[in-house]
Amino acid sequence: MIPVSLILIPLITGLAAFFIKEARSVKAWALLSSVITLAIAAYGIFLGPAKELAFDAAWLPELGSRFTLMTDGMGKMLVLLTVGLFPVIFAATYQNEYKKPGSYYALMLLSQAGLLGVFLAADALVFYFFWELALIPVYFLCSIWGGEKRIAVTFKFFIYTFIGSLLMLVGILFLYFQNPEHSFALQSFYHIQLTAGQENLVFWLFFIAFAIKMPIFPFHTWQPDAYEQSPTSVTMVMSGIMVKMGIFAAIRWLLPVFPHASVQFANPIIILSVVGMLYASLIAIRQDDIKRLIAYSSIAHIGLMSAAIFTHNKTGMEGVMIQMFNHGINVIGLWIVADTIEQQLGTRKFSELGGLAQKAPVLAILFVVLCFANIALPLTNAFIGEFLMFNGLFQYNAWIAAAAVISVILAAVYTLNMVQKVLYGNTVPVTENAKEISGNVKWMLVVVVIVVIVLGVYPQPMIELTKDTVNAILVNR
Amino acid sequence: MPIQYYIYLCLTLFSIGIIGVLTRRNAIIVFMCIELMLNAVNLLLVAFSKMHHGAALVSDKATTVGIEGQLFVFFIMVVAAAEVSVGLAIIVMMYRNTHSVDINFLNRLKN
Amino acid sequence: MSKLVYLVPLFPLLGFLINGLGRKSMSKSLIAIVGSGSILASFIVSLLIFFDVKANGGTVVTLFNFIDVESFKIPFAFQVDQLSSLFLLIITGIGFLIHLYSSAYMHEEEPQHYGRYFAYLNLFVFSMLLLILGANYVIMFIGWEGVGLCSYLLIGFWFKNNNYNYAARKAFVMNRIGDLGFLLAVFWILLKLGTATYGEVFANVSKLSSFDITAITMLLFVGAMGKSAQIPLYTWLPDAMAGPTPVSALIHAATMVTAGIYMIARSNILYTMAPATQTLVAVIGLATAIFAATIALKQNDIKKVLAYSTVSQLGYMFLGLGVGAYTGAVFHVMTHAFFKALLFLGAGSVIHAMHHEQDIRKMGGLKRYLPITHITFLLGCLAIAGIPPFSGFFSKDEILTAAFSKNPLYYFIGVAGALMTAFYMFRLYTLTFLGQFRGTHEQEHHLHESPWQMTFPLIVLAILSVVGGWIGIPEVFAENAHSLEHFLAPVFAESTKLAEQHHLAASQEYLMMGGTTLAIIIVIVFAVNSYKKYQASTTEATGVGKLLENKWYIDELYDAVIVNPLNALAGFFKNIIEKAGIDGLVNGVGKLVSYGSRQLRLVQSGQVGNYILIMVLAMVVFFLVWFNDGYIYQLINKIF
Amino acid sequence: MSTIQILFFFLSALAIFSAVMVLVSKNPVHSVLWLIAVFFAISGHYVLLNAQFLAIVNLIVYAGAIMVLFLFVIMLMNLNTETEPQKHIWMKLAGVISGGCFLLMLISLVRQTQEMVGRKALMAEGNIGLIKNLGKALFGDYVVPFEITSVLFLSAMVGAVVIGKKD
Amino acid sequence: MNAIIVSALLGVVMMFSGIISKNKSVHTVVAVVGLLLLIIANLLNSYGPYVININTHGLLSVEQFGLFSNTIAFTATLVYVLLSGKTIENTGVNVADYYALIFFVLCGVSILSSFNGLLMLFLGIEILSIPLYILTGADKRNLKSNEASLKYFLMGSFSTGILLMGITLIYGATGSFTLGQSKSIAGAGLVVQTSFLQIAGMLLLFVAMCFKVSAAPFHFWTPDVYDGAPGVFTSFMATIVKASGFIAFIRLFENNTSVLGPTWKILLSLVIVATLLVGNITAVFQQSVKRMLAYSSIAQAGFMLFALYSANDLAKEGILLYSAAYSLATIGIFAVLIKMKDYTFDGFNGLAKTQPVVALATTICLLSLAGIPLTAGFFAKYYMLASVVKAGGSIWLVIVAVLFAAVSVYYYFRVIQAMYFKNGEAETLEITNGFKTGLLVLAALIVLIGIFPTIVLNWFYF
Repeated sequence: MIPVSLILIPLITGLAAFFIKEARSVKAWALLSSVITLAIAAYGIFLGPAKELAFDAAWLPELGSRFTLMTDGMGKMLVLLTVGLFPVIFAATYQNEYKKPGSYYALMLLSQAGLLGVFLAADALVFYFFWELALIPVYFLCSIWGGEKRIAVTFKFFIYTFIGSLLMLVGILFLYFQNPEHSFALQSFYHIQLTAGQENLVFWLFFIAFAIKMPIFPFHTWQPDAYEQSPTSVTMVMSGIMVKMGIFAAIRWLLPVFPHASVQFANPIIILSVVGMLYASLIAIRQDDIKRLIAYSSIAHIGLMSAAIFTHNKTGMEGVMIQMFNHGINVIGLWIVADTIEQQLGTRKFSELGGLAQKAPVLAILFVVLCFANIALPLTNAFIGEFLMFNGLFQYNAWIAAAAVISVILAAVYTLNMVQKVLYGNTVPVTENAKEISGNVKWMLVVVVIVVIVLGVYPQPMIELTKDTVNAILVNR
Repeated sequence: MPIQYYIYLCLTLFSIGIIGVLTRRNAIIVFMCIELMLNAVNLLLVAFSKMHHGAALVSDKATTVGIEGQLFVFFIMVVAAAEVSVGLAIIVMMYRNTHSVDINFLNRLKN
Repeated sequence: MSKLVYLVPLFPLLGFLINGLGRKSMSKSLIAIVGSGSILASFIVSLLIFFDVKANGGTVVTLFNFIDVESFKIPFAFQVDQLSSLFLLIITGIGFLIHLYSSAYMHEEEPQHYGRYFAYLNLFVFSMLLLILGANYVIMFIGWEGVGLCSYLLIGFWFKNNNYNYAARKAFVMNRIGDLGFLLAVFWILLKLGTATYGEVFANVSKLSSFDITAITMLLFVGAMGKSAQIPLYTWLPDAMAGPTPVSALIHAATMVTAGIYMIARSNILYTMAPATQTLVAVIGLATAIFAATIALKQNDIKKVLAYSTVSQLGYMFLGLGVGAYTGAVFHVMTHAFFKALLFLGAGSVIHAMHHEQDIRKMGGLKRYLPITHITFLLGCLAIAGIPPFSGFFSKDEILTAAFSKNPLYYFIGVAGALMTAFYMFRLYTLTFLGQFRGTHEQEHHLHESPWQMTFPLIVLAILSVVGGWIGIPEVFAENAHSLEHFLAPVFAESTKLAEQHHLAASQEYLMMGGTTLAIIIVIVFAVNSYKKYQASTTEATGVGKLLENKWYIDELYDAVIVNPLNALAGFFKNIIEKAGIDGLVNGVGKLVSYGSRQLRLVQSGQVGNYILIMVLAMVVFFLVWFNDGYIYQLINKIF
Repeated sequence: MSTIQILFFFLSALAIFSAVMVLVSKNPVHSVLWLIAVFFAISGHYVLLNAQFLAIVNLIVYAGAIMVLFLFVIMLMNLNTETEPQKHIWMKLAGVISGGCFLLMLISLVRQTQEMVGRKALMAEGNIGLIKNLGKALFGDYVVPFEITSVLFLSAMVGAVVIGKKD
Repeated sequence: MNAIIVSALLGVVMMFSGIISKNKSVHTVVAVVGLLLLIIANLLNSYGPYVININTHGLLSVEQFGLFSNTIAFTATLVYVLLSGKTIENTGVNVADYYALIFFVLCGVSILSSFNGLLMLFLGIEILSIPLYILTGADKRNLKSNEASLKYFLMGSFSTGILLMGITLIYGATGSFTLGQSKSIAGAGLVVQTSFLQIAGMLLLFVAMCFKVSAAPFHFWTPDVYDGAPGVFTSFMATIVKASGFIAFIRLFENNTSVLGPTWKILLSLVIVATLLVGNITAVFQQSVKRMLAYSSIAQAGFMLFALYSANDLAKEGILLYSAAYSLATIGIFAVLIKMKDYTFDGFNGLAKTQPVVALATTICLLSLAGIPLTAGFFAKYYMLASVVKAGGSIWLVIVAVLFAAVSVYYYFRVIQAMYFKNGEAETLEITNGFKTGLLVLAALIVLIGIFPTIVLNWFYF
């Protein structure tokens, strides 16, 4: 029952939130709901009996689709990420004021439900449903509460991803009719025998969907605009969690179902991803906007992950697993900082900022730590993931790995550039009377930073958590 | 009489009807051309019915094979009559409002 | 005792946390006590460990499982052996002195920055200790990057000044470049051996093909280049002088920059088995030594001179490593740590007295005002110049001797470098302490000797740099006098087995020592005389002089060849490829659709005639399709 | 060449000629009259095919009722050559050509149908065209459609009222 | 059989109620009651034994598929009348007559859902069309309405001509008015191969049907007529009529495409792609929501044609589901549209502020049309695609279709954007609470079908 409740609680509370008019109560409501979800998830994953973590019920028997939910290691981890980050997001943006707060938080909770569904679904049709369900609320969130160019940008983002998911739907249908068991169940998909031609075709149908979602070069252009335009708490959801949908899906639905194709096309995809890393990193060097910079840097990180996925070796895969979680944590931290700066000073441009370290040392310190996590400094969580991923990539092909590693230098360049422009130097008019962060923001950042460090020093639990998935993906077929 | 002749004749009439629809702008004339097409069809139907009837007669003297064709013609005429009443009503209505029966005269709806 | 090794990094870590979190609330003196005390504590522990090791060998202490995946496992373990314990002493010892020194030097900082400073410094010591103690390359890498981080933080300590920030960034990025080499090497090792733990790696080194070894060592050396400021990655070190002087002393002279030497010494067996790399190391080292020395000749910033001399000394160490004189290299690391720290601190004391004036052309005749500083500084100069029996002489001599036996050319170039060293050091000394004071009057008015916290380390270091060399007295003077070699023997045992044994005739060695010493003395005298009467001249230097003053225009070269093109490329990507190219394509599809829409709706002409016309034509087409279906099939089969 | 054939060709020629005249005559009234001529020709064909009932109905319903209705309307609007709108010449050409293509298509198709070769339409005999048989069939097998056409007429009636009634 | 008779009678009843009572709302009430009767009668026909049995001599064949399509059509009409009854009353004076015509149309619908043989098809189409010509022109003073009805009438009767020529040729070839048999050839004892006459006839038939369901390139009447006709009747035409057109189309061709051989698929896929292209692409640039919906109905037709392309059981279920989903959603949107003062996109600006409930319902309808999951529209499209994939082969056609579906999102969401994201004061006619409730129920129904499509299918089908 636990997975169901994980989906239902945000869903119901979200729908209820539509009718709460008063801002403070709805914030409290959303926070409460997310905390409850977190509690349940934590219980289910760490304490509860294992059988509680699976759920199966008839949904559309005629269509051969059952409402099946399951949690393997990866699923657990991403569920933890989702349920863990939402309270952080809510708390960190607690003082932000939105028009129509009821609808805002309602949609946020709905998107949480969708995300959890995606990570739990073990049935292709259910998966597709949640895949879309996670998208729609975000579309509305960005379009209503976003920046001035929001409508066009969000619309591009929506149609872009929608095309992807439709192609995926075609792929799913195709698989379904190739499936001797005439079912959408994930497990049965693993046993489908396809001819080479079919496999390649459907592989690409799926891959494009996921590539757009991740996004990897050259499908990424929706992302920076979307991140820039949408309200930060939504950006947090998008870059912290939604982006992981693509990677998660690639691991769960792409590799095992298309074993041959995913090996056959590994090379072009990996090269594409690596090119994307370098490309994004280079572009990030020239950014002048905190949000855009983070966006591009996260494109680079994602590129590494997608490359690591297709190395088909355990090291890389472990890295991806861990990095999915860690990247979520780090980028959320960065967004919180970006948000506080924007909320307080009303700008995100480096060129207009500076000397913040004098005014807000605590913010500065936390920000610096997060930035170094962003460039994968050892003893921060990101290092573990990237170390493993680069390692896997190296096992796959030393030269590609060498090329990819260059992005680490570039990462240092642009991240430190940001740090310097924003925090150091002398204060400028904008930052003259900047105030130190306080209360919820501070504590949320502290929490994030602590997680960053702890996971950086002692990552083994994460590795243990996801080991089973890695073996399942790479050993079976 | 070889059936081809009828087929050619009717197809010709039919196509003349089509050409009329394509070349005239007077709604009434266009409508008349459509009626012409219908008549071509009627004639062809009758011809075919007689053809089938002839084929059937060989084996069975009392056969009524082919009668359905002529009944169909009957129904076509019925429908045509109904259509005409409605059609002319519409044309008249338009004429009332615009004092024109030009099918291109009213051109508010496009793109 | 060795079991307690984790205490060594623990104390600095605690110090870091306490100072970092409590920097607002704690008083300066408390901060200083915590900061220095923690290092002192770990120094004491290190001492105990040192003797423990000396008595009954090294060991490996595993704390917990850091990374454990199918393909390999990396424990969080500490390697306690002769080499690391020696470095522990150097780091904690000198670290403590410099902390002490800093407590006075940084005194005018306001408390929170004061606290921040000590926090950084402790963090640095912590990471340096990790680097030294790590029992496998990954842990070493953690420290490796950690010290980079700390140097970044400390160089940019006065973050209001953007030039300092740029220097910090440069340092970090250049280190990163090196680190990549290191990282790739680690991957390579993991790939081939499935482990990064020293013991296992060195045990199975025979499993590696010579190509692998060469590649690995080369990559590791790239790491060393970055960290230890060798050509071509040295330019960050002089800029790093932006940081507070004690920092320069600790990080950019005594400890961090020697990490590269430590790492190579640690993996000596690999290098011994990769002669090609060894040659490269030697050549690079030598080149750096001589090159940096030439630049140092014409620098006027007291710290810059020392910085370049550091680079060149590091070059010597790499020369030593390259020619297989691992002990010599480590020996020189130690002595260099003593006298270079001393020199920097002395410089710091001078700068302190001169109110942050660093240009030696505006100094002079300071020996009247700063007696202790003057004496200690002089000793330092003698040590670095390599006058017997000062420490520098022994270490440098050992390296040069080894170089000679490898290839005489190395030796002579090395000696030339040594002469230059002597020259610029005494140029520095003379311009600073002898002659007339050339500064402003109120500067002169304020000149004063530094407080005891600053002078005490000077004295200690001076003593060390005098006697420090005596633990490595060459065999020619006395049998088994080279106690360091014996101490370190177990670490380099494998290499020494492999390396061909060569012994110079005692007479030749004496000759060489005598010759060099004589030459050096002559150079010193020349330098002192030529600069005693120095007056600040406004004449622009020309030719080689100009070239040297501008450091061979290396920075400009790098900007022109690497930095600017990269920026241009990034700009091109950002503005052209991204906007016009990819995004243009994506939006182009949208535009295409709306354009098609605008055109297609014109077909809807609103005229019945046209509609029916199109319908008729469509029917015609249908019939055509029908009667030509054969061809259409072929077509479709061609397409799908 | 039997009389039937002569009659056939004569009627065919008449029908086609008058049909063409329907198109080309400028004055709508003339077109109507020509169309009536076409209907007469067709009725002639019916007679040849021994479908008297249809021949009569054709004359009564079409030539009689419908065409007169047309005529009334035209008179009522007093449309004449002057008020007659003309299409652009190119449009006309396009119309003619495409119509011609359509005709060609169908004819070429008919020429390819072997099974029609040698089939004949039974002339002047066979009694299915007689009112008696048709009536039997109509109120026997075909009573349902016959009833249903009443719905058609109802709707047409209502429609004519709705459209025609002044309000 | 029930449906045909009852609907015809109800038409007459409406005429009389028009004579008896001058109170407009009475007519609406009568119509609603009548529709309920109709539905019941039809359900009795599908489940119960209570059937008016008439020997149709094989001219009609009443089978489940047709009956279910009837039920859907009647139910949709009921919803339509309930939502838009007021507007019908305000359209003109002869309200009763409008209802009468609507019932006659429904009679045609039920004929088309049960015809057997081309004669009844022809009659059914005519009974379906002639009232529509009139409804299109119902707004007599409005020139647009005039123009629309004239165009519709001329082109409609032209297509009738084509249809009849097709029928005739088939008759000539086979000697019967039923499809799918080559009697004459077999009788003549020649090599059994389809007669060219029959092929030509079926092609012409196909063209005529394409015209009725407004498939490109025979769609041209659709935008103009839908745009010109009074909004209420557009809604009716675009949904119930079109759906029944498809039912007829499928019943006509499902078993007879073998005669046409493989070229059939090529032709059909050409038509499908053309339809999708024209419908979606042209809709993108429209300024008036009404006209956009007209084009979108063409696009939807493109999707429904898939049912024809892959004539399998999945397709038949699908077309039922599709017509249900599509009709409901379109009726909902039109119901809102005709309440707007301004039919352009800007007319919807800020509707979410002035009328949140209406905006919500409209959004759900639009999402359904766009085929977003959790709405009925998704499963409608799903079934169509699935049927094609199941039929095998042409996966490329499916890919093209989904790409166009993505395009369709563009113009559907323009309305949503206008309602929610643009600022403005959307002006509406007075909106009663009853109307709102109706819309909400409709939306709820759409979502329900979106989650459990099998409910509908189980009720209606198996």
